[in-house]
Amino acid sequence: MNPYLLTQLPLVGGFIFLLFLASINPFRKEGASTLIAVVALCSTAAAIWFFLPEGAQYFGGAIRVTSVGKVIAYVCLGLTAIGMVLSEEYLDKVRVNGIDWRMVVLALALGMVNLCLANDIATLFIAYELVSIPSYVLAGFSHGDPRSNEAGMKYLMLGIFTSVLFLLGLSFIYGATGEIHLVAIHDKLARAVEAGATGDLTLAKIGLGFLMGAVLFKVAVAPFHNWLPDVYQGTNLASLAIISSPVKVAVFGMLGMLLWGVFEPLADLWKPVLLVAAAISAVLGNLQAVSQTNLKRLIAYSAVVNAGFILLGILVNSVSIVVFYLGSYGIMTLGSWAALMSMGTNQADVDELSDLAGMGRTHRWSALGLTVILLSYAGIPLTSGFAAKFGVVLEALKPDAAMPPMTLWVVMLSVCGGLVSFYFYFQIIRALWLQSPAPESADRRLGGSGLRWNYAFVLILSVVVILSLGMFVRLPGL
Amino acid sequence: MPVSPVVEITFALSALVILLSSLAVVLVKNPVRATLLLIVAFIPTSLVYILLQAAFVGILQILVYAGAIMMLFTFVIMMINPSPKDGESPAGGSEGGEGGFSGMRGALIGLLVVGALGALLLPKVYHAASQVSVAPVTKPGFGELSSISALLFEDPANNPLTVSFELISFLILVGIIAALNFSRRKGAEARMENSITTRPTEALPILQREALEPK
Amino acid sequence: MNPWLLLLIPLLPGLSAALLALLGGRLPYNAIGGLAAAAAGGSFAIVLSFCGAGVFGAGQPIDFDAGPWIATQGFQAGLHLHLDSISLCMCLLVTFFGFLISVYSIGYMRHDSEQGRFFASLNLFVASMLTLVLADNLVLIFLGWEGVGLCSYLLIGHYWRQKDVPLAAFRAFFVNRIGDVFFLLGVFSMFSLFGTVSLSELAAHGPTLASIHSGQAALAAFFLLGGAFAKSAQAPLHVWLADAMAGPTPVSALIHAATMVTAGVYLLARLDWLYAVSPEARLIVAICALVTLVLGAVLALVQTDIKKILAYSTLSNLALMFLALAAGSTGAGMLHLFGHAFFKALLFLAAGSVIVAAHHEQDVRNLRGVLKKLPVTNIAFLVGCIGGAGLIPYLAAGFFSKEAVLGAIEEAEFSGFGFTLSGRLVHAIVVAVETLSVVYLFRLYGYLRSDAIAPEIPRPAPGDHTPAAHASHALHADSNSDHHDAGRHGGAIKETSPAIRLVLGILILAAPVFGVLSASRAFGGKGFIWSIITGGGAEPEGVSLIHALPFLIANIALAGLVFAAFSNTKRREALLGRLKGLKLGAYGPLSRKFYFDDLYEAVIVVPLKAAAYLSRLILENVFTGIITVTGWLGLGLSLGLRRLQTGKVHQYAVAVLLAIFILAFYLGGH
Amino acid sequence: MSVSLFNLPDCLMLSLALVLIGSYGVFRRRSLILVLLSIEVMLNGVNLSLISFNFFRWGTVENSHYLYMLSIGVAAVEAAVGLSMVIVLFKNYNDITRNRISQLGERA
Repeated sequence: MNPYLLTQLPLVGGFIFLLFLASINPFRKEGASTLIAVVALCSTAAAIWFFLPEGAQYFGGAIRVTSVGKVIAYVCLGLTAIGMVLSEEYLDKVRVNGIDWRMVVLALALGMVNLCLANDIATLFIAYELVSIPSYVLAGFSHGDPRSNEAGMKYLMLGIFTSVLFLLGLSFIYGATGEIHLVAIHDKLARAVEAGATGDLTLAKIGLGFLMGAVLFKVAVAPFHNWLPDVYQGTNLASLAIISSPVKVAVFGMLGMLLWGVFEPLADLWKPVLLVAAAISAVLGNLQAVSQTNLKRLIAYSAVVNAGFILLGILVNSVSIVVFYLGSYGIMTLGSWAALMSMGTNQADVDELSDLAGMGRTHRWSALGLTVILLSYAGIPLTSGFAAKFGVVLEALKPDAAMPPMTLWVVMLSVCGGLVSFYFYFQIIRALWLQSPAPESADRRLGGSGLRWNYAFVLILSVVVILSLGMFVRLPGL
Repeated sequence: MPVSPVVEITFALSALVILLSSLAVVLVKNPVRATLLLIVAFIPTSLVYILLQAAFVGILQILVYAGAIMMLFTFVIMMINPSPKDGESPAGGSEGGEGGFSGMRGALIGLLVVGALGALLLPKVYHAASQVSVAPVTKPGFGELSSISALLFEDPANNPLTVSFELISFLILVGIIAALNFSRRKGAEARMENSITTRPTEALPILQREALEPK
Repeated sequence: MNPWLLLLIPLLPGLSAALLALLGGRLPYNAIGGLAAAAAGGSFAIVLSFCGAGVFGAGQPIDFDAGPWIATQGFQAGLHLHLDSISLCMCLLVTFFGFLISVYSIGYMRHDSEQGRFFASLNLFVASMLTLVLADNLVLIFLGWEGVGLCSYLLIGHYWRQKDVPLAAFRAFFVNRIGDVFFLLGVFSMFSLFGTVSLSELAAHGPTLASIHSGQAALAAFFLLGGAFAKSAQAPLHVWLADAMAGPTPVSALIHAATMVTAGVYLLARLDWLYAVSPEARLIVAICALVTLVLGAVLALVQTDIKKILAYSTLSNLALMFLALAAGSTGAGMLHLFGHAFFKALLFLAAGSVIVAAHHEQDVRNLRGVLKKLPVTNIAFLVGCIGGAGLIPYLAAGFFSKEAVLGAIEEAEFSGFGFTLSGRLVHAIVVAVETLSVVYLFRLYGYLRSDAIAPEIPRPAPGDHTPAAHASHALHADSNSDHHDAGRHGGAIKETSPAIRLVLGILILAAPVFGVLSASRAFGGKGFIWSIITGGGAEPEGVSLIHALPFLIANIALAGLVFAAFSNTKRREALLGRLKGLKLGAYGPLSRKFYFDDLYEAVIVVPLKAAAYLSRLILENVFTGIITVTGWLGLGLSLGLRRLQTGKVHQYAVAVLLAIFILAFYLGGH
Repeated sequence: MSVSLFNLPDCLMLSLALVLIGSYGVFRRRSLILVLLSIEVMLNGVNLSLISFNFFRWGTVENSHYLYMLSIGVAAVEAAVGLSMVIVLFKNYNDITRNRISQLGERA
């Protein structure tokens, strides 16, 4: 059997198993389906580890296994599994059908794995769509909730609007090179740049513009980020955990691999684009977040800021830094959702900043975990957030990094933006620890002060990962 | 290889029809009519595909696109809006009192943006494409069913399309699950009574008002 | 021996400290103290197990290198522990006293409300001190150095609810920070000069290099000296030690008498080769130590707070150690360090027993005759006083060590900056001052054994935290009494906890053991400890028993006289009346601690306060204004920019399309 | 070269024009169904460019043809998901204009 299909088998099998499970009526399915999904995700990762040698190609070159792709696939699968654990009780609480939800997430995971390993335009496109469309579905999953309706619809509208442009970009690139294998496209482009073939090159560049624009939209970098806060605000937390963490990691991984693996001959062109996008992200994300009081929107803006940093990391072509950043960012995000989930009650999630007031007393451990995570977001030393940002900045400022001329200013802008971001992260910390809860919300919280195991697990995991990555990992260049 | 004038004229006419009916799709008020106009645009498109030696694609365009997907649209529009009245219908046309791009001002802004973008990009693309434009060289049997079927079905264990089709099958499954999930009325009704995930705040004035009003 | 065990020595108390800090509030009291004592005891056991490993004397040192800690291209500082004869002795000392005093504290702190914090800090202190002692490089030493400073601060401030205590803690911390800056500068200059901070490498290659660059070496030596002086409370930086007595008494015994304050001495002992090549540094050490010696002894004479008398005596004894080091005799300095630890810890612990028994009264005038009711404490105090005064050889822990120091000083010559200080002169001064130590110690003992029991010992009601109680204590001149938990005992004066008595008993026995072990050859001893410390180095000639006898007899007589004078109320009143006529104590330099505090007030505190006031003015009126305006601008900008998020999906679509098309246009245009 | 209509640049112009027309529809249509329909117009243009590239320039393998198949598959799924969301909106609010999905956002 083709070893590549072997890696798809757990996800496919899990999907089908869940499908059967859904039809068995008298059965408590929440825990079982979580278990199945987690096992499927983990065994996919194991299968990738065992069966896919590096550099192997499958299906006539449609799939090419690279070390970067594998690492990003592991990160994505791991984050998805954690998100799955996180959803265990919450979905019940928001009355979402858990099995449906998990099937969608498994399909999404399938898309992510293939996105990381795709090597031709067709596979890339389909995998990209298999990451995108389930995301829209997840965003709108709580279909009785007006906000979720809006988030799903908005995400879907803008998403398919840009994925059409994505396809347009692919079409132009295909038209300019005539190749569908990404490696071959890279070679063609390199030859075209050498030969100075203007017509083809122009077409390829325009195609690259559409392609990049669509992907930058998907990762919500600044001028393309306007959908993100709205979608975050409307989506339920479990779906958000998937959308905001593994999906983002996968698409960022794809962006990096595309830019450096395929469009590397055009690097002089797209480097300034990334730089400008990073700069705008730093400015706009931070400034829009400063006066924000809605927690999900706040974290959305911080996602924009972090996306800017990741772009800088991609720009310097440091795989280790980018993977480190993505991993730590993913786990941080999951941890923050876990904290918010554990603080909510059966009636309502925590939503506004003021809802967090006094949580340091009523939900001590969640608040503590959230504090560590926020410190990491803010980039306080000893946390992985700091290590990642510091690593990116160091790499970008290396004299031999071949960066565009304005890099120094952008880096300074990003760092200053980091200072601004202290303000809103510490607003949250202040609300947690220093404010007393409003009287009517105090009795609202009396019920749920125990920390469920899955939230506790994810919180502890993320705090441990944050601190251990922050303290013990030595990145090259640090 | 000079292009035969029949081909040219067919192409020109088809392009005209495509453009006009597409424009009509985005302009007419009646949604059913817009859907039908899109189908009208698809027929000359498939004609162009046939000119481009993609007969199979042209057939797919009619069968799948016009026949199935557009039916989906028509069906939904019919279901939602059995008696369309312009301006008032929920599925209605392009006019509206909401701020932003509505009314004349909206039309102007939209035209300006689209026009500017077209003016920016179209000449560039045209120029670049004409630089690389050569007379088409196609292999014998290009676009014919036998050739495509060879491409699609040859050596499935090693065919580049295997993965794509695996993935698209899952995509369709996701679509089905989503549709199933969204159609669960029970959940939807239960949730409408006390909105659970998020509390309505002042950000949603319209919703609050409507939630209070009996329908 | 397994070198890994070395790591366990500081780790054990460190882990226990972490555990106590986390769980301190939840554990029952005996578990807290028991854990702390067990950790220190475990450490002690490990150290004991190393005694048989042939490290002593000129034996082979044991190294444990846990890999790099801070490593850059040019700079290496490893987690490298090094156990040689001196550090083994220090470890023994630290863990032995750490263990005993932890046990003692179980009795002493029984009624405290913050035991968790106390024992956590105590264990952390032991861990830091052991790190300091075992570290092979200056950076790791600095870690321990900061750690002990921090714990000292925490423990001095233990009774933070009392009025002057936070200030005292802060003062200790501040002076130590000054020293730390010097220490760091010293480390930097050592690194720039020698290219390494590893003590063993420095000792191997240092001397030759240092003799070439003697100027730079002297500079490094000066800087390190600053650090050592602050930690060991030597002359210009000594002001914190007396205030540090605000902490609980076991802390004073462990930190401010037996171990931490000797860190400076230890540091200089480790770097003795550096001072061997810079006579200027040695001269400065000698002068400062001499000043401290006199200062401490004289101030101890007039103090009335039982702990402060002992604190000034500590000052004086530390100076003695520094003098020995300045004289070039590391062995004598270290020997006195150990001897001092034994008798001073005993004295402090006995004083602690007195204080607990007397319901946290610390003024000796109010403690008259207390010892009569406390038999064990009485013996302990007597043995301690004899040890401190060096009265009876073999019995007194301090006799032979002082003898060694005096011998070393007599042979030495201090010169530098074109100035020479004769060893004999210094010797004479030291001998004179040492007689003072007899006086102040037996004055104290006299008070405590006085014929009449003072009626003034307060017996506040249980749970007394009223201002009235504070006021009654404030009557006694700068009393930093431990009356935080006063009054829980109630009733008459009697021996308190069995833990306290046990520890006192052990130390009473330990003092003569040390006395015998340290006996020099001239007195028929083997010089056992001396040979361990110096690795079999030549013992100084020292006076023989015959020569010392007149002095001894004179000292004993003096002690008897002083005791007789102070233990009898009539005689004491008469003597004090006569002294009062001289107006020495009331207004003179003595009551103002030789104006050191005033000097610091004028030179450091006032300008700092002025600068702070000025900065506050500027900050409040200018910078705050700027910051406020910037904040408003930022918020305004943010509110404005947030309006971009209209929530309208078609506007988003326009924005996205515009951005993507512009991107495509830009890319296509090149 | 004689003036000819049926060539690569013209086909590309046609397809880009369709993309722009479709995006105009996305901006302007109030009904979400019609927005989805406008996106189909755009997709139609993109498909046209795919096929014409294949024919005019790389006429040896029908790569675009299966890309087209994939793309209409994706279009079908997108339409299904989008329309089912529209139906949810309609069931919940009896309203499928874009007002319905313009409520979240900053009301600073």
